[in-house]
Amino acid sequence: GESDGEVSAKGGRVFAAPSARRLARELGVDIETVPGSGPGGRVTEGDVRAAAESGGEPAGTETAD
Amino acid sequence: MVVGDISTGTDLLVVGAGPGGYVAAIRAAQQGVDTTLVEADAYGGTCLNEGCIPSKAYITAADTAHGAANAEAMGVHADPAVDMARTRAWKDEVVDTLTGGVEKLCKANGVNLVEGRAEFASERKVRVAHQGEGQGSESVEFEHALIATGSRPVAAPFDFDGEHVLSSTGALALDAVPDRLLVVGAGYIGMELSTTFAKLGADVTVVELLDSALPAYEDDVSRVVRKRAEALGVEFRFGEAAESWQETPTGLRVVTADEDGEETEHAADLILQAVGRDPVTDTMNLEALGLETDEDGFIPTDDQCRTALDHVFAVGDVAGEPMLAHKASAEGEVAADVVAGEPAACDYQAIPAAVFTDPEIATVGMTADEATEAGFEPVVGQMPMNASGRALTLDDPEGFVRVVADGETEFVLGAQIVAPEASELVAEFALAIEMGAQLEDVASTVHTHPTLAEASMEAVMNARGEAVHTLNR
Amino acid sequence: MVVGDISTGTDLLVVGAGPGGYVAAIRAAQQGVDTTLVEADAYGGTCLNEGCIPSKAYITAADTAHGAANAEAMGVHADPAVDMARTRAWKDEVVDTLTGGVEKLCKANGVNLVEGRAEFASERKVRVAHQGEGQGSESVEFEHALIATGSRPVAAPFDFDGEHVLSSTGALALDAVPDRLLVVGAGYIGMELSTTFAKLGADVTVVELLDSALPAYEDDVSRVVRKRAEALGVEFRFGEAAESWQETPTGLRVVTADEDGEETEHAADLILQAVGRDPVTDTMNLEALGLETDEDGFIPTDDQCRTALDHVFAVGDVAGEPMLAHKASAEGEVAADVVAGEPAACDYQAIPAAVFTDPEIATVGMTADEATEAGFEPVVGQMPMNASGRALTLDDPEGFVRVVADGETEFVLGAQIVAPEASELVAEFALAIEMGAQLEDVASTVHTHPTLAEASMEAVMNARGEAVHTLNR
Ligand SMILES: Cc1cc2nc3c(=O)[nH]c(=O)nc-3n(C[C@H](O)[C@H](O)[C@H](O)COP(=O)(O)OP(=O)(O)OC[C@H]3O[C@@H](n4cnc5c(N)ncnc54)[C@H](O)[C@@H]3O)c2cc1C
Ligand SMILES: Cc1cc2nc3c(=O)[nH]c(=O)nc-3n(C[C@H](O)[C@H](O)[C@H](O)COP(=O)(O)OP(=O)(O)OC[C@H]3O[C@@H](n4cnc5c(N)ncnc54)[C@H](O)[C@@H]3O)c2cc1C
Repeated sequence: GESDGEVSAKGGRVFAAPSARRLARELGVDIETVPGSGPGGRVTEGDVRAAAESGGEPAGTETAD
Repeated sequence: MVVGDISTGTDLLVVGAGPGGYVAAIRAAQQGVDTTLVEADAYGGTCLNEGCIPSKAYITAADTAHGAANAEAMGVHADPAVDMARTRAWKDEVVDTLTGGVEKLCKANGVNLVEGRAEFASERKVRVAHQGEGQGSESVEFEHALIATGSRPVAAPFDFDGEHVLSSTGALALDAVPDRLLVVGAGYIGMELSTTFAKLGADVTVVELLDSALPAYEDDVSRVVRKRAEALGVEFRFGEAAESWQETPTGLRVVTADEDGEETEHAADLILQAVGRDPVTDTMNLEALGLETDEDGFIPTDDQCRTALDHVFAVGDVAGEPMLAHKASAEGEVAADVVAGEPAACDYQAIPAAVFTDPEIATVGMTADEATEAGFEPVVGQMPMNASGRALTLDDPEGFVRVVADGETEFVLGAQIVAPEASELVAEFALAIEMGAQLEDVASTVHTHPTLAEASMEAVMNARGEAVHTLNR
Repeated sequence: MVVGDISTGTDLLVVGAGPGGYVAAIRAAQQGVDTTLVEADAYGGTCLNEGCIPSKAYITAADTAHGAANAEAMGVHADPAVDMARTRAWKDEVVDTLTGGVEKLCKANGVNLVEGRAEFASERKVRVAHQGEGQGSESVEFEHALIATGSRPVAAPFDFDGEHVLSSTGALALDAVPDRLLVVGAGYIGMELSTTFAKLGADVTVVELLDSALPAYEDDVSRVVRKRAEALGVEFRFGEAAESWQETPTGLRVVTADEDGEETEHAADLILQAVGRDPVTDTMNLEALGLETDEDGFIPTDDQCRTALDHVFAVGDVAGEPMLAHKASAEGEVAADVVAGEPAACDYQAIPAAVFTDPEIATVGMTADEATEAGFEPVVGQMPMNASGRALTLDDPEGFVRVVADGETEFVLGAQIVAPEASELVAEFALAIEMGAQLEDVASTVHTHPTLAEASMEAVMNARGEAVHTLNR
């Protein structure tokens, strides 16, 4: 995965509302790779859409442990 | 009357109508999926018939009686008597209302209900043997199957004989309070029932192999509950394994052994064995599907609740820990959505868990240790219930609310609550965790006075060094 | 001993140690502001001494006794007796614990405490007359002042005489339950106390000018509480104004009149008048500050709690509706932060409110009508408590949870709850509103089973047309 993905996936967690996580799945975006612009780095729906438009990494691409 | 073998087809076959199965079936039907739900026993599964609901009904009765009997401090004098047969009948009414409701909701949503035991005949076909003589059987061909067959009490070290050694199921159907109850296992079911029976007047002894009550919880959490149980007269025997029991003229004699093999004898009138639950995978001929279980007996699934077979899903107790009704339902919804073609997944960040002891325990997300292990540098905030105005007016000021957050971003990571209504209070933290809320978000939310939920706010403020009703550390 | 007039200086002078004043003082001191708190009567103000806390203590005692006396359905037989003098003593202990705690917390945080009545002498100076003979007085010069003098019961139509006509304060200090209690006013204080005294065995009549109980709430919300009160034996007289009362050989005779002037006589042993509360602005010589009150008697403030004077703030009941303790505290925190130089403001989106009747009511944010008025096209979701497993196991399945959201964006806008523990359940919705959560966010949060909070989730799912435990409309 992209290295900036690790910022939002700290501690194995992505901080994003369920609605944003669902949107990511719908748009085929791996939310763990989306840089968050919300408070503390939270991933917003807008971030997910932006990632989708810029051809973000497709969902299902697991980040290796 | 259907006699002999008829054959029908369905998009989604659901096996088991517990909170995993019936929720999945209703959700799938709502999404337009042709759904058939097979249940061998009673709608609502363990949860409604012999688990969550019956236990909470007894707890209410025990609390009502015990609460009034111990309220002299607040000027209430009462000497309540409990008629357990009536309590049981009331519990049965509650259960019937709810199981009847489940059946009605399934029908109203268009779920095809089939009563009987489902056994897979092939990868796409199941046979349902109807109950009772001459009821015949039925074959159902399916596109997708969802296995939600739940779990059953572990029958070890003792077998259940329905008379001297009971499982929780048996204990929740008693018509009288035993004089001396020996409980094997201090997990959540053992502790809920020990507390309940102690309040109802039984002499309760709890035998637990490990060295604490509710060993799944942090020490300072479980300690509050153990102390309260001890105050109710519950005697704990930690580090003892139940070995054998026998009848004597004066009741049962139970022998336990510690790790050095040192034996102790306990007298009892009844044994409640609550040492855990095993997934049920032996009722539906899994072999015909070619599915295998893991070393713990669970059916492995992915985050869409899919098994090793693309068209077969499994949810609830049979699909792994935590074995909780709401986890079963949450998975059931996901599986139904996936079958309906939605991009659903079990991506909830946390599954709360509650123990309905006195006081209640509820937790969600990470403990401080777990947060550290996960790579966070956690900050912790705590509010003792004895500083809560609401807890004092409830005459129930023990326990605390604790919150765990990431030190850097202040994202809420978890909460541990041991307090009255803990099971309700945890809902706010669960939402905070799912939303990616920061401590400040919870602290800035105005909380109603006087409520226990204010303690949640205070714990959060404490984590930020700005608690008003406790000293900040 | 201080005799005569001494003079000190302080950064922030706080007048009144209720939940507005003491929270502001502690918060300011924590921020390093030199803070002096003046209280004429008792730490904790109305809330701790004669409001929220005492009322909730009596409610607990009444519920404990009444609950046990009415639990035959669940097999509990009891005939409790309530010793009101003891109940009162217990209430006093609770109050003392909490007021003592407030005093300790103030000291521990470095707040200077001054006991006495504060009267402004000039724009920067206050005189505090100490209580008691020969205690002298004290002048304090201040940079900033915060007025948190609260409110008092409206003495109309009747004067309070402390014997026949009591305010809530008097009712919360009774040593015996009156046989026949006439309550004037069916607002939240009147309804909480009517319910409590009815449970304690009084014959309660409620006289209300308007045509419903709790007229500030939607009809279907208040109806649940009125019905329950009626089932407890409370008699409602709507559309009647209390006109006069007199003593007779057999008790009090109270005369009411309807809008046509038609009079009715009611017999009673005691009158509790709870028709509202007036802001307290006449105790501190506001004139010396040159501050004026608005037509309702409140001190006008902006969103930083600042009055017309740049260096004077006002919070809590004296600063306007809603007159609630948590609103006072929330404002107190903001004012303290502003004085400390923080960019704070009262920008919370919603202030929850609870009524501790049977069942409880709690609301937060907008009703559907309010949402429509505000320009939203609201969607509404509802879950009746009789479909809640937890409510059934509590033998308390009346009421409902309702959620209001924007139809377009699904942002949560409000919730109306009438249900057991409504006051606790509302916390989750308050957080949802503050976070800008969408219905989906709440629906996707796993809720513990079996809890009342599941009803909140179901209401939210119902609003989305995907409820499992009710039929979607
Ligand atoms: C005493 C007790 C208290 C509990 N308290 C709580 C609590 O407070 N909160 C909580 O979250 N959880 C609680 N639990 C756990 C909870 O009951 C389970 O987690 C939950 O019931 C699991 O749901 P499920 O749908 O996976 O399975 P189950 O509820 O076990 O349902 C499985 C169903 O499948 C049926 N079945 C099995 N095989 C077949 C077959 N071949 N054909 C047709 N039907 C079949 C069974 O008859 C059963 O009805 C408690 C459990 C117990 C025992
Ligand atoms: C019966 C009852 C039940 C209630 N229940 C609830 C409830 O459940 N939840 C809720 O949110 N609210 C409840 N309230 C309302 C709540 O009590 C008030 O909203 C809250 O106390 C307001 O806080 P405050 O700090 O503004 O003022 P107060 O609490 O009224 O405190 C004002 C303080 O200022 C002092 N003071 C006044 N003048 C001077 C002076 N010149 N010098 C020095 N000191 C002075 C007074 O002695 C008093 O201590 C209830 C009220 C009543 C009466």
